[in-house]
Amino acid sequence: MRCKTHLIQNTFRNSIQIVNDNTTQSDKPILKVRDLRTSFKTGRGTVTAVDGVSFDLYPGETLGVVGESGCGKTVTNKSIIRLLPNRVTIYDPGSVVDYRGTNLLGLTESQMRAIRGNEIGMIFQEPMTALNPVFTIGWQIEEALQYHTDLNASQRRARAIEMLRLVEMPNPEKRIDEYPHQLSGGMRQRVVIAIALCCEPDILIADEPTTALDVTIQSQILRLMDGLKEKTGTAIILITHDLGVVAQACDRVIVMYAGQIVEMAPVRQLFHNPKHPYTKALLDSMPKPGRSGHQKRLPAIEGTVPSLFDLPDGCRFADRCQHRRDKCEASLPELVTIGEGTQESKARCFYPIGDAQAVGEAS
Amino acid sequence: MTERNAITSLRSKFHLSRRTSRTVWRLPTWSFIFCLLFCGPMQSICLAQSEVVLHLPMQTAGPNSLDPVRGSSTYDNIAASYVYETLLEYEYLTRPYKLKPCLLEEMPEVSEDGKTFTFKLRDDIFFQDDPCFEGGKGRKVVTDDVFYSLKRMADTSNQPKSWWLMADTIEGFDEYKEEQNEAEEFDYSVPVSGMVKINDREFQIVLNKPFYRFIYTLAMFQTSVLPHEAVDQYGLKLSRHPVGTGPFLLDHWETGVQMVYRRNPNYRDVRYPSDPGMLEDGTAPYLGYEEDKALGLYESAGQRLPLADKVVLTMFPIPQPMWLKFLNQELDYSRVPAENFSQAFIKRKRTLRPSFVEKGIRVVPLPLLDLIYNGFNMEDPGFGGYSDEKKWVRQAISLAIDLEEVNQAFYEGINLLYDGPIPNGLEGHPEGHSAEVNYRGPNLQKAKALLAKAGHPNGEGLPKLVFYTSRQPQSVAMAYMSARKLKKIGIKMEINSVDFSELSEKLREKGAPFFGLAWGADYPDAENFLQLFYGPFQSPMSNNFNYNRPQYNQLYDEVRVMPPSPERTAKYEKMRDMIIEDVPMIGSMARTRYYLIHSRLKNFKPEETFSNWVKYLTIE
Amino acid sequence: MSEIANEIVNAELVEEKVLVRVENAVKHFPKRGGLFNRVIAKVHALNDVSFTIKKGQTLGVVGESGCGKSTLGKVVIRLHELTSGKVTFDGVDISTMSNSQLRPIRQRMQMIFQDPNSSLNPRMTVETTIKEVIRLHNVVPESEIDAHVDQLLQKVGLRVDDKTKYPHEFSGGQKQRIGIARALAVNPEFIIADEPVSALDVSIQAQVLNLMMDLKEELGLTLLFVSHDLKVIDHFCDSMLVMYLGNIVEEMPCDDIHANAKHPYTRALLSCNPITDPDQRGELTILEGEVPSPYHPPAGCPFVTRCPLKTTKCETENPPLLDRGNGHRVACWEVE
Amino acid sequence: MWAFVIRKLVYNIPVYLAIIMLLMVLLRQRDPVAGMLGKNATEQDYINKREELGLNVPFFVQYGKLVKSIVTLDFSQKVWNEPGVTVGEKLWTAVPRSLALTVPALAITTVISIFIAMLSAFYRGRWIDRLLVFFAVLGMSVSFLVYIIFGQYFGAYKLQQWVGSPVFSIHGYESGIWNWPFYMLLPVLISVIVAMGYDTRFYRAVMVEETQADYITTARAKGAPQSKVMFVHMLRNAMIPIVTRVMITLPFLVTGSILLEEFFGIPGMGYVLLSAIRNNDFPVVEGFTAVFAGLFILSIIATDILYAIFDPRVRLQ
Amino acid sequence: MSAIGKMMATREAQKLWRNKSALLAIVVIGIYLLTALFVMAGGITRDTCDSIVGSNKLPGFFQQDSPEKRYENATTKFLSKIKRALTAEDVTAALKEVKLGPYHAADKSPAELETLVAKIDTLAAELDESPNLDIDPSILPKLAELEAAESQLKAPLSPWEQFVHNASVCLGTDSQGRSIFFRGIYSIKIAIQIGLVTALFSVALGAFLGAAAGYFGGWVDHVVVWIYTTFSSIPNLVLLVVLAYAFTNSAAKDTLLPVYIAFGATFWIGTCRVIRGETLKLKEMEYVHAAQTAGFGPIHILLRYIIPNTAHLMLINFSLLLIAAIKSEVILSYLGFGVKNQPSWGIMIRDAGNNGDVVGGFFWEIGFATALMFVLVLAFNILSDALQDAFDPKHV
Repeated sequence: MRCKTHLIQNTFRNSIQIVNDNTTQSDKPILKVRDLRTSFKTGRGTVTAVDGVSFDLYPGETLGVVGESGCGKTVTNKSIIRLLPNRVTIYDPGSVVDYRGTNLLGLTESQMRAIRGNEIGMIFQEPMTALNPVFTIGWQIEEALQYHTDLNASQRRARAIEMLRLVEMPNPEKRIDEYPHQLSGGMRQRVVIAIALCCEPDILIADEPTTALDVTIQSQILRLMDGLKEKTGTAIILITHDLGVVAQACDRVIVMYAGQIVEMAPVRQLFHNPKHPYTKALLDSMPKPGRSGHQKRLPAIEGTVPSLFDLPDGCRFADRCQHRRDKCEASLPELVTIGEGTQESKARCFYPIGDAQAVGEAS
Repeated sequence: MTERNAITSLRSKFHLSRRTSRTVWRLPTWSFIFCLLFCGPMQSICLAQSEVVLHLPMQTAGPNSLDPVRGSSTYDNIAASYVYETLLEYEYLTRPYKLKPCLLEEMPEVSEDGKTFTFKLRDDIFFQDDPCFEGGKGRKVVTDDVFYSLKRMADTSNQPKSWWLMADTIEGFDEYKEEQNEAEEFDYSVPVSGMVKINDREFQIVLNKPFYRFIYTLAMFQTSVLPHEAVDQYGLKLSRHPVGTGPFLLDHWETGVQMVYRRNPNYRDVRYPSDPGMLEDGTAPYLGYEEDKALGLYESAGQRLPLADKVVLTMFPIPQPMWLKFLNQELDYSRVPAENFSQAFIKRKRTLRPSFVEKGIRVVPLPLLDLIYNGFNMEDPGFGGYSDEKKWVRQAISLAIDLEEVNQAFYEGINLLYDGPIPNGLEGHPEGHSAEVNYRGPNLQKAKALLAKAGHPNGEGLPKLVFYTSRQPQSVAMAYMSARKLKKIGIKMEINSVDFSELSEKLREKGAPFFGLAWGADYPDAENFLQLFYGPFQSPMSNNFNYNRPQYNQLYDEVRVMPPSPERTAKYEKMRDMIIEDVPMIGSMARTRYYLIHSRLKNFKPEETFSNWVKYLTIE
Repeated sequence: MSEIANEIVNAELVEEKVLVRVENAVKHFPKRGGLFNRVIAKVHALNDVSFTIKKGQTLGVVGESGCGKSTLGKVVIRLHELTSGKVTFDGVDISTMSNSQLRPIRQRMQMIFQDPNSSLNPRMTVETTIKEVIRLHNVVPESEIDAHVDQLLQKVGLRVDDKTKYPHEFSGGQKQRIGIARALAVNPEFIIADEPVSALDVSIQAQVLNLMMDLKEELGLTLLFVSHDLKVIDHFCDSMLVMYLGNIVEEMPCDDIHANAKHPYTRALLSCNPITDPDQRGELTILEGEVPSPYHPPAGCPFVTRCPLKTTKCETENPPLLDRGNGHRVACWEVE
Repeated sequence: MWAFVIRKLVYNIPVYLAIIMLLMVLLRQRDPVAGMLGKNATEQDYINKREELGLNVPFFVQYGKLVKSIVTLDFSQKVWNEPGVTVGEKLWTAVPRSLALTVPALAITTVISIFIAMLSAFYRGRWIDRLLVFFAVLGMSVSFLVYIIFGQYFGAYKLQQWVGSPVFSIHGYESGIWNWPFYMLLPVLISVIVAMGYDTRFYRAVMVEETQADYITTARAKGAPQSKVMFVHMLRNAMIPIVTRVMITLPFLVTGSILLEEFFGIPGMGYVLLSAIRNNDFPVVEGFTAVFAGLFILSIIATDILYAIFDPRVRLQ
Repeated sequence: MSAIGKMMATREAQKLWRNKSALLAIVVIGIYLLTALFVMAGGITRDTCDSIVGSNKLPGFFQQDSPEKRYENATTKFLSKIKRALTAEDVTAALKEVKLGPYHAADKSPAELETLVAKIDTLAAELDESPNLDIDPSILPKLAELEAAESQLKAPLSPWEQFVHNASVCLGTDSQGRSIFFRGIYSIKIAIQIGLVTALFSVALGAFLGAAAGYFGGWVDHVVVWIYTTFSSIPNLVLLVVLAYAFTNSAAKDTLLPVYIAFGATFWIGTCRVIRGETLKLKEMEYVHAAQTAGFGPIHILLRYIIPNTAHLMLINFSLLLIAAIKSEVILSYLGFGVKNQPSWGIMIRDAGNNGDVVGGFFWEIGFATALMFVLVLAFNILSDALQDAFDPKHV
């Protein structure tokens, strides 16, 4: 079994290769999100959970979305696939989610249904509850096929078995007739992935797919997703709060804070050269392996995330930022491109780390 | 481009082709399907009009037992009288009541001393066809059947409710009862000295004394004649499976809901009474003849009975459905409950409201031989007793209670108030309904004065007056009304509303100091009311008051063997006044029943002292 | 010379003083069924577990969900009764004590819980929550209670004004601080922290870890720190227990776990833990398969179903936890 | 499964015995004999009657007798107030009539309520949901008795006057399937209206809970149309509480509805039972309660079994 | 109760306060409570409810009485009392006792009264000629004259008495001539009393047993489950009626105690079940573990940690049971085992139903009782809905 390690290493390398190819060939993005602004009607008034998010997703890449709970990462992605409760959700009229030239926000519910599961698949955080407990997993996979393909019953079953095999479910012919509760968490997550992928979507949105799993299972699932991306060419949006997962699995990363993107960068750049103080602080506050920091205080970010009901006028990170200056509290910085060449990154900061001086003085 | 190839390959493998958006079943479409569920088949009832069917109500959940010996309530009486017959019956239309032979050829011959009665049965009387008989054919009624039926009243295993009718009446019967009940098996074949069989059709009954009321007893449903075959065959089930000689057969009985009777095809030739015509001296042959004639009660004269082919008797424990069914023409008549009186009547004239008249509804009033009273237990240490003081206390209570108010509040003022125990229409009823000396309230001054005289000014020193009454909301409300009056003279009254069974228990134990009850006439003779106060009839027999005054008992012993005469009436009045003076009971009220009938119902002259008149009814 | 030696011995004695000793702890959760509701199966939550915690030491317990690490903590503080075995606290056997006997001991050992949202009684203010505990154990005289509470709150970094608030008015990190304050209110010597930071966001996690670190230093606490996150254990603890399916598979000091970890499971855990460096990605040991059901653990080594080193011996015999010196114990046939 | 059933049955034996005991003790607070004999009975009659009714023996002997007759399924005791009728006959005639009333009522109520509840849950928070919930609450706020009184007056009497021919019977009962709508539909509709409020609210709460479940999101993410989400995913899961509720209601079906039966003249069990209690007819009350309690316990067990059928997660132990 | 007080400060409570219909419901319930207090303080006594204020069944404002009715009113009730008093031995004393509703005999000499009575009798006799006054408009002046004479028999009412009298007949009277309005209002007290006592008792008992069963488990749990299974396996109707019967001969029979016991014995089961389930959940909450590790005894934990946290369920159950009690009272009263000796909505509805008032087109008694009950029950229904919304996050 140890030989697998080598194989995986290769896989990762390849995927990075592809991303690089895409970006250099300036392949057209498969999904363009522009100025996405999603609000909710609540008992205490309207609250804007996602505020002006824009990004592109290219075929075959894994885009990481990272941030703390409540920062808007899940809402962003549920907005894309329009799974938020209609009654309380307001999409800003200016928002655009452009999928292959169609604005998803403008589609009717039935048109959207043809997209969901078919063009865009989704994986959820809790494999324990994401599957319907009263149907067999085979039924649940076949159901998706039934909506989006013309396969007959036996073909659907064959396809479902095939999918289970694809997600490395042992003994799929037997397992297909089992109920979710008969499977372990990791196995259930595989089933959820199989459902998401059975119609071969162009985009796979994975919302914290490994948070509820143990580390040894987490690595299995991450490896599996990467392998599948390899085979199907699906673009993945990977939502997580775990920077370790991001480092392991993503090509590009979006860091969100209080409903906004604060930094967007290729993964290496983000980890080695974070521009936004929040990103930097987040990286620093992780316990590091090795003896250097053992039993020392961690450089924690003091304070708490501002409430979405009561956002500051200026930079939303300002009151926790060690580098804040007067300007930060006065006005909200834009998400601007910082850096050079292919290592291009964007940050929402007046004084980005590294060339903070320069920007700061220029202004 | 590699990833695109991968997709194509998979797709070709599984013939994947993307569907265009599907048409969806919208939710509202389901609602139609569910709505369809409601469209069940509706049908209307069609009544076969070829036969005459009477639809009559009964204001109760229904009779318990149709066995003449076991039954006790009025409702048992009514339901049994369709099927069973007695030796004598009352003439349907004649008033005052007049007995006539029913199973008998002629009225019994009474010997000089009034103790021996000689009977002769009709020759054409057969029991109803029933499987209990050989070949299922009803056999002829013979003397032994009469004796057998009477003897059943003595058999305690039958739990007879009416032994008091026979107690100390027929020669040797009491001894017979005692002997047979102590024996291992009750032997019906053992003769009773007072029951003398002459032949199969003729027999004599010898009494201990010339009890005048005996003749009435023979018209009461408890003495109905039934065959021993039915008892042998059905045992306890006889209660639900009557086999008699009457005009109707019980077709089926849905407990608590309905009883259906059919004409007895073998019923002997009995005819509707013929018009007697005005007497030669120009007077009516009986009270109310002109009215009967005008109402067309003689239109069916001479027709063979019963006039109806089928009778549907429906039970109504609650009034609303009965009212609705009556208004809806589904019932032929209905009693008007007192509470509803003013809805149906112009009170001033006691005539129906125009809205009812328009529907062709007619009203038939029936004053009842009723005694509604509140009784004292004369053996109660608190309020019983015969000393003057105790008497004054009771008189004071009587004076405090305002019966007129009760009458107005609960009976729309239609009840008749009178003094003493003898209702209107019987000998001994006080003239103008009011005795010369009486303690009818309200007269609080006098009441207070009497209380003070008795040594209890403002009720001091008197225990709580514990009153037992029925659970019926109306009775309870009445009790509270009286309690408020009594409070004014300082007497506290505690009210216990109990079921009739509990009340019976209390009375049997002599445990109810004060209680609300009513007595309806079994036969039209004041003796039936006066016996309620006869000492030897104390609880557990009919004397609930446990009233026991030697003079009274002596008078009663005298009157019960007297035929109607002015002397007897005088004695009745004397007894009445004793009761009024001693106040073992506070009263009295008699109800008037108002029957509403639809115009289609013919020959309707209701009666509650006897109940076998359904055979005369018919509809157009 | 002798003096020095003496001093060393003394120092060692002090240092080596064992506060908590767990011997052969076994905990089974029964599963009932059948005609007469008899026990038909058992979850082997703890399977013959023995270890000691020395005074002043911080012992980490790491393992995957369901491995019995939380049960271990709860057994030590008597939230669960042991099926067999013994727990000694400061030389006293507490595993058979009655509740009232236990009360003085409970003052000396406290617990910090995982979920800040459920670890505080929603119907009690912060003040009541803390005061109640202080009163129960008569930690300070009644007159000083208020001051004591204020002091505690300040110590865990909360505003004193907030003490009349209800738990829902606080954020997750603050709630965890309240939980810590409650545990500290009775001046305990020993604290069991059951995944105290795993429910918190990354930025908050660091705050709470720092706080616990400060308090540990300041109050000289002994800690049993339970977590599924090896990084946190590595960062925070002196030594650690690695548990798998109710068994301790390895115990070692945290000095350099990367170099010293011997057991294949520990090694797998180490490599599975995503490293926050995209350059190091992919150097993972992927463990195949799933954790076996705790109802039916494998006959031999519990790890046998997933172990890359397994031999036939592993399938039949459970390897003993052998001391490899320097406080390092490993349970594996294949490790020398 | 059989082990489960047997264990449950064994477990419920003490419950069953306690039910019988409790009932007998409560009933024997009253003396039935006096009422039956009437006031003219003698002391000897009284003793005879007690003997005949089996009340003269010590309580535990009576208890043992009753338990024995229940265990041997012997319902041949005599009804006290209706000579010659056995308890068994009484129950077997009355219960089917009650069932003819209660079973359709339950079925209609359940189907309509589930439908309305789904509609309501689907439009949760919108005016249609609020309206439906409001009507449910409105319906629940009026007394059953008022419904019956007015239902009979308007539904049977007035309707008949307006239509000109009988639509519903005012009062009365006849057996036979074709007579059912005429005699029973109105009472059934009344009880549906009464029960619908409760059921709708309950089912709505169930549905709302289900709509928030994660697997609903998964299904929607699959592209499942709303109808499939509601009628396949949601309903199947909601079946568990629905089945529980319906099963719990089942034993009560045999008790019938005393008010409806009395007003509409349906000779069902409720009617029989109430008059039996009023008349101290112990054998009827005891026999019926024994049957009811048995059904109740069986329905609890059946609920568990159905639970396991509808929910694959549940294993009968 | 302090737990409830504290709960009111929570987020859930704020959610409740924001719910406008719930606020309205609370206001309505408040009004009912105040009315009940007013009645309890003696504002309306039992005697007021039982006293006969007239035979006029229709409410005063509803329509003018028909001439027949007017004739009846003028010639029966009061007149007959006066007539009887005039024939008494001590006329003046008897006259003093004459009372009908608020009316007393006028302060006139017996001779004057006798003249008046004679006048009325003549007028009445003249009117009596007519077969139906309702369809004969020519009699109206004479009728007015009759009424005028009759009113002279009565002592004039003080403004307050007049007001009370108007109030008492404003919704008409029942079949016994008692004020529907006062009876209905008085019944609020009874309903609230029955509802509160029953619900409080059932919730307290159910919560205590449920919490104990859930928390201690083991044999305690078995016993509690055994008891409630036993109680719930007896048909509710049988249990209610048999329990109510058990009081027939006791001193408590005229009080509300039998009703309380009958309801209490059957109502606690649901609460017990719910609280037991919740306790099983709460028992595994970390704060309960925290309390255990702190060394608190089981009773302390039960009282401070478990039961307060089921307060929302208790509150919801309380309001549901209150509704159930008020509604069941009607059924029990209908069966004759409910409230005795004082008015209640159940009795009013039953009387109207039994008396065939509805058939006679007389909807006032049943209508008023139903309306009062409806509003209260509706308010509680809305409130319990709102409570459920507020406290059960899943319920939304």
